Amino acid sequence: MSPRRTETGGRIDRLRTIRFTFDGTPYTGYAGDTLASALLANGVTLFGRSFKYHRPRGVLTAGVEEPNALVTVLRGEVREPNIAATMVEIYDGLVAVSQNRFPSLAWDVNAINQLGGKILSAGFYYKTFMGPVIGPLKGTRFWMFCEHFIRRAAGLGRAGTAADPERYERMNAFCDVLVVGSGPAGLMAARAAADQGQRVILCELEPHFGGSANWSGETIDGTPVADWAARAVGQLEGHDNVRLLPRTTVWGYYDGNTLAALERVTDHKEAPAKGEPRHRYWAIRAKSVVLATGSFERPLVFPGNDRPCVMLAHAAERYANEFGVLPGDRIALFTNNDSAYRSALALKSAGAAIVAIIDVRQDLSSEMRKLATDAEAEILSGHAVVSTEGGKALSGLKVQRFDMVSGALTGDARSIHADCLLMSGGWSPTIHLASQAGARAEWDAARQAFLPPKPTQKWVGAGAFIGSFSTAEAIAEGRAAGLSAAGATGAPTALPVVDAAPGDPDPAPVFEIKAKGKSFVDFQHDVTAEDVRLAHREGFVSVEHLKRYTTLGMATDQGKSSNVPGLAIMAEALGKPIPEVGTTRFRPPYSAVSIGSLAAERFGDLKPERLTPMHDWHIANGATMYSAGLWYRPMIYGLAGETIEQAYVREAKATRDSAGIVDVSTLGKIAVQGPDAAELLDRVYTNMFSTLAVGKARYGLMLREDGLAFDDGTTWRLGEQNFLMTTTTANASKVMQHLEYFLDVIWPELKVTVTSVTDEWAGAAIGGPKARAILAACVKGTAVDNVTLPFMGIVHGKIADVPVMICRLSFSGEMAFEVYSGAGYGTHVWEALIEAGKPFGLVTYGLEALGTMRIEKGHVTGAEIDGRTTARDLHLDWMLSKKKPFIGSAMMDREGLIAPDRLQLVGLVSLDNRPLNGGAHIVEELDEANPHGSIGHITACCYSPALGKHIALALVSGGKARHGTRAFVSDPLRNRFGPIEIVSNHFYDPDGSRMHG
Amino acid sequence: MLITCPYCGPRDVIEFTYQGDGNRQRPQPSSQDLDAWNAYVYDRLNPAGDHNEIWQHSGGCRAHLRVVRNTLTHEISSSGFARGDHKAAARHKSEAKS
Amino acid sequence: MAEYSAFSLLKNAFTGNKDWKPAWRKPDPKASYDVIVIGGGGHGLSTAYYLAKEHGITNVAVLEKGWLGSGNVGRNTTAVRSNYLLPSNTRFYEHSMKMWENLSHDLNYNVMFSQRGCLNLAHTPAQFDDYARRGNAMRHLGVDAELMTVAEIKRLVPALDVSGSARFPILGGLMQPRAGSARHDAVAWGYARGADRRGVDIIENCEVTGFLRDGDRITGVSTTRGEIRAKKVALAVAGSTGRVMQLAGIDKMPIESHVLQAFVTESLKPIIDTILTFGMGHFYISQSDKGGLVYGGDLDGYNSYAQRGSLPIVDEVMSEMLALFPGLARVRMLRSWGGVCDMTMDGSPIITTGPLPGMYLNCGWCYGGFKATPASGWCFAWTIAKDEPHDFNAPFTLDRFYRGLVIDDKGQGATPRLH
Amino acid sequence: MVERQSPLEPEYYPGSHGNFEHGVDVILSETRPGSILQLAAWPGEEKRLMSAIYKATGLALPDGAGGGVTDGARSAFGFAPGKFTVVDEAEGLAAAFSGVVTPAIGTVTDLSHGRTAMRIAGPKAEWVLAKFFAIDFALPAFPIGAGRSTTHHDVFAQIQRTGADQFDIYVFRSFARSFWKALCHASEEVGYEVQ
Repeated sequence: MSPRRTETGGRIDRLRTIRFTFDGTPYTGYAGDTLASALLANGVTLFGRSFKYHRPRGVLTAGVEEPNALVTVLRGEVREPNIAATMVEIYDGLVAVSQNRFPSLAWDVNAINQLGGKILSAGFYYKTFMGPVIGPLKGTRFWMFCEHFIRRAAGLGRAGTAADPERYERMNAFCDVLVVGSGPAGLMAARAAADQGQRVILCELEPHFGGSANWSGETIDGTPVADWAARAVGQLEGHDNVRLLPRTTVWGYYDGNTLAALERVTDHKEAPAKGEPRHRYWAIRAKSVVLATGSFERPLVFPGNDRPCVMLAHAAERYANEFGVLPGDRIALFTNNDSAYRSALALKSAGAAIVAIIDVRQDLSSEMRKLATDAEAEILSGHAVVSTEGGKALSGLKVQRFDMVSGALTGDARSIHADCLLMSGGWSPTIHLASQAGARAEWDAARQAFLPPKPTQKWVGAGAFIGSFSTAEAIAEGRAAGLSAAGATGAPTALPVVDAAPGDPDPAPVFEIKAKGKSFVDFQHDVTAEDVRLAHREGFVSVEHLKRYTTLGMATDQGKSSNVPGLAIMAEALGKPIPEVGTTRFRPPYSAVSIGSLAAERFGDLKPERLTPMHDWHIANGATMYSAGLWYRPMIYGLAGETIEQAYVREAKATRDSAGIVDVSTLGKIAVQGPDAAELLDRVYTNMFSTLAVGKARYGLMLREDGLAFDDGTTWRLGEQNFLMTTTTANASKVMQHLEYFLDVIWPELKVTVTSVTDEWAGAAIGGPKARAILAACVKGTAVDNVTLPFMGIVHGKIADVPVMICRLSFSGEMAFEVYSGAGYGTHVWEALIEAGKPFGLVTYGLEALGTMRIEKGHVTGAEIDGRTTARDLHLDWMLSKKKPFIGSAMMDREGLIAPDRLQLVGLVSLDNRPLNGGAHIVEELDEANPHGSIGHITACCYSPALGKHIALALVSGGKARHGTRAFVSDPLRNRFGPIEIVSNHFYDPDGSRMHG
Repeated sequence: MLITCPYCGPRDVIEFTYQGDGNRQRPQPSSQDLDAWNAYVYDRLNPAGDHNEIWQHSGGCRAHLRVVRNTLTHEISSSGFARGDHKAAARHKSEAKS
Repeated sequence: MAEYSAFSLLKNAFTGNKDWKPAWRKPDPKASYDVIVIGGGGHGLSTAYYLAKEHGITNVAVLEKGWLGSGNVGRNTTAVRSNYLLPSNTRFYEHSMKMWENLSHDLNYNVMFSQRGCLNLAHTPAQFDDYARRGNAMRHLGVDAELMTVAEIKRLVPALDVSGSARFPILGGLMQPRAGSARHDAVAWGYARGADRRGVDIIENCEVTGFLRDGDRITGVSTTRGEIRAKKVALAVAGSTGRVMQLAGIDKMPIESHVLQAFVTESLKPIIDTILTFGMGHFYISQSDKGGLVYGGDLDGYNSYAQRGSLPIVDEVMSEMLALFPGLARVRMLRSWGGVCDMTMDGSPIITTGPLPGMYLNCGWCYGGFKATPASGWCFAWTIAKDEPHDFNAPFTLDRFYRGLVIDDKGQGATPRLH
Repeated sequence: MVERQSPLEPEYYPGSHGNFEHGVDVILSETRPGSILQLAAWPGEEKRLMSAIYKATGLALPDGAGGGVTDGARSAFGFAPGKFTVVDEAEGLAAAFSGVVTPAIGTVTDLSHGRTAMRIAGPKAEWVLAKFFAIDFALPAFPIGAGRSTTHHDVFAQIQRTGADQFDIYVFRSFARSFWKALCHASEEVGYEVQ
């Protein structure tokens, strides 16, 4: 049997043996064990190494605040580093390994850092590693050389790179009362609120509800408190209006009483069920909250307090009572308060020998003396521990007489033989969530602890959380808090009677024993009492400076047990009371949260895919897709063996020679309807729309309020009060919001509805010399000749029995038409057009060919309307109506927006017949070695099949005046330099004869 | 943070888009007072305390709300439809007709 | 005061570290100074340092309302880079970069500036062109920039998902090799120590409650530690600019105060050796020397002075993080915090004389102020000493918005939450 | 009559999926209504629009934000101030409103193709939907017939409760396949059947 397992006791299931490994060694434990309890039961004392000095460390706590016993849990290739062994429930096949050690936990070469202790004091990095001021190691070189080794030595566990195969999920929850913590206070609160008919959620971060009831050994109404708690949980389970969430850490208290919680759904299982998430992230909107989060026991600061087998007193009590594990055979306790006496008695009852209770207080109550006697422990009152002995386990300790007021140690040191030392430095209420909720904690001199502030959001506190450390108080306050959170005032009722060990909740104000040797305040980060005093000497005296200079409280445990001792030592150095040093404001998360859980359902699915109605057709017909925002659009329909350039050149050329068709369903489409629709359009577009005839379309330009170009597109007048606005794909939602803002906030008097109908319509643009003939071959119910369907005209008809709307407009510069049909008919119409086009050599084309043809035409897109250009810069000033004000009209003529040296749209022709690159710059004089003197840049480029040249659009300073001049493309990033000619952006068919027909 | 939409009820802030300072006054569309336009486009009240601001319930009913929210505590003391601001509506109306 | 060096560390180790002196004095305020700098953050402290060092103006007080460095200098994600698009920004930030490269020596304080590079990932051809434009713009101003291929990126950051099956596959990236990160607190402390050694009074827990005026002219400040007069009063209170300007009677500025959150994971063995940004969202990440992944994303998106973040941004940032690094799902976020940013209407800062006589204004750092710390202080000190801007900060005026001379690197217009 | 193409089709797998061995707790389906209309009233004209809806469909909308009603074949609910979604199994509902909703009352916008309707029904319907949307699906907060406008990141959704444990979800057609996949994925945990 395991060397430290008791014969009976605990809530482990001794009939179910669990097999696991730690650092490759197989062990067994029982169902219900944590990794820490199971390893302790197996006699393991060495759990980890500290961050800086790599000192050997055991397990300090039994819970979430554990700073020392951090492990990596492996599931195949998938690694989970930095998990407290106290929070890992063992399961068959669990593989855990220690971390931050080389080559092994027992023999760690970096333990040599301990020898440099005095040099590696707080802040030492800031004072050295700067290197020489001259020579090859000047600047940052020497530091970066040193840093390379520092980085490798630092760091705790190793993260994996294999993608986590498990899933994470979010759950949005709403409740009347959220109860955080399920100790006696939380259970009472949940029951009181549930009895009022409230929707209640009860969260408990441990696997079992009950909190201290699981291990305190007290009785309530004559039954063991653990049984009382189990019964209370059973009653709650019977309520429909109560949700019980075990293994659920409430880690964030956000605005509007929104709380974030992490439920560890399957970490304790060998494998999840089908579809079961590993972690569930609860976003809980609670009308009110009961905080019953308990408190943390604090360590005492004395030399050697970090040695393995030095543990918090209540942790040992938990291991004994909850897990049937004794952390030692010969146990000594060191305390400044009464709670350790109960722990002593519990350990005695569980079978350990209590060799001594060392209490810094000279005067002890008769109750405490009686408890010590019951535990058969020697009392050393007015004493303190001044050192500990041993290596990877404790072998003994030394004590001296101690004067609590002066801190003086006197008399000879006496050795005590013990294999476990328990310490209790008083208790700190777990006020993190209350602090996150927005207020500052208040110091209570009697409790020597920070108590929660007055609520700034809707919460009430109960039990140890508000400094009421007894179970009787917790029960009374819990019930009251539950009622108050429910907005009820319950009738007075008889509360359960608690039989508990006596004890004064107030500790002696002793935090540190000053003796020779390293006394640790922050165990994981190896911050010693001397480091705190060094920070004081160097002026880092405010609590935040203390934290930042020494790294106190910055480790994975976030200083849950070390913050108050650290502050106390600083306060003493300053000669000021603790609250004047300051109080740390806690921020989320309360304890570390898996990033997977926060990404939740978006892990592996960051953004939805937006698909056009013809998407599947494109895929089936060889399109290479291109991601455009959330949309997917065909880039090319490549033939076997074609390069991208060959494909788009072929597609563009075929379009200009015969006809091409492209999916334009992604264009933003907004229905603008109502009596004032035309008025609205006149105000938002720079040009006039009220004059547009029904059945006609017009190209429009919008500016932002600041006078810069915003978006462009055609708008179709389908009826007197009914317009269909199109926007660019990228700006569709921005334009929609823009219109809604003006209608709702600025011009509420306008009777206009705007509705996104992007998804209602499938759009196919068909262009080229044969386009009209193709339409004529398949459109029924309307003619498509020049009279019936002139440039910018709209007709309604049918294609393959489906109603369509056709507008004759052109982006490619060819005779072209946009054919719109209901999205559900999109593929049907598309296929009919393809079929009709077969005799005419119709090709499908993608964005690359579309881009090529628009460059040839000199049309602008988002690359030119980039938020920094004006209508004039883009030669669209002909669209700026002088007859009416419009959005941006008052601001567009400010000095900076009309300066002659602004970047203006031009065309470029490559003179060396080599391809140009997007993002290349333009210079007047070429200097390849030392590029300088940029006068602009290329926004879009292509090989133009129509011109037989490499061309580009560019924004060039004072560009219009440079037409016909030569310059150079300067692209040092891609080492592409060469001559170009600056020309008009209208390369192809500048008078538009092709599209006008 | 929860914002109470007068139509949809209290909703998570994730459903809303912030549109900033609700005190800004847009000049009359035909105004040539560049200072007034500059003030409207660029200058913002930025108080530490209660702030009158415009939010759009873009992930819900898409209405714009006028919300008074404390920038130190994020507490919201009032919210209502932005278009309920009838004075502003009347002013623009009269101009639209002139 | 003793020089910091390996030797002094060793010497002090032998005397039990008893002889270290405070890094800066804790003086009481004098009745008057030549210059008062309001704001004991990075920019205020560096301003004071360069006033003393470059201009010989040492009768200077830095007033800090809380503890030194309690603002954004200690709340940022420590990136230092000069990879801007527009020349006004690039020139200024490159000046800063050059100062960073020698800052530890200049201050005799190791600010741990490590030039591990900054890589902007591109996910679409259009974005790649944008980065090429930016990188070429930098190269034409003598700033380092390189395009990286996917294979090179994979070699640099093996943990990154570079597969074509990613929702937004990585097509390449723009790297500035000289960019890097530094130890943020050390920058504040190093400047404080340097300024203090040159005679500057650094006065903590001294909140400005009003301005002393002679007509329009600012002649000093009233504070929680009494009235203090000065010939010149300089504001370097980014994050609180709205509040302090209100004390001077100016309640409208082209600035909104927004919260930006930052996050750090538990300490890990080295896994990311550069600064990385995601192109299809708003996410950036690096790894500190201690091993924590330091990362952040977009603004919370509404006015706030609260230094507390909202949940949706937390979720968004983590989602984007895992889109790049699906292996980090089991790594845990340890800490989050918020800083209050002055968001201007074009995303660029303001360093200028005025707007009132006797006043000098340094603000509007959006969320890029940390990297500017040396150049901001250097330029502001110049502006204060000479009553005119240096060429580097001449474009960063207050009236540029009204004149149509915005410096809008993102092209978002007057929408501060989008910069 | 040409049949409309469903955007879900390549991802629509009738049958039981996920953890169904332990029971099927939700049923997912695409309802494919013939008509989906959006009706908007000018301020002050809401009542007249509601009676127009009654006249055209026989559906009597209750007062109040988000109020709605369904008779199985036809459904209507408010989703924004003065705005209503009206759905009919049959095509051509828009025609029924022409002349009924005059320009003096408001506007009618046909979204029959632009929105895709999915139904989730079963004892775990609330649980699955709560994975996506930050709204309270509990019956007292979200009564039968009522409608809600909400969003899951980029996917805007209108949701109507059409039964004690049944919800109809309307999303933009272009997002429908992505959302459907996510909905199926989220339903695996409870076991689901596609009908």
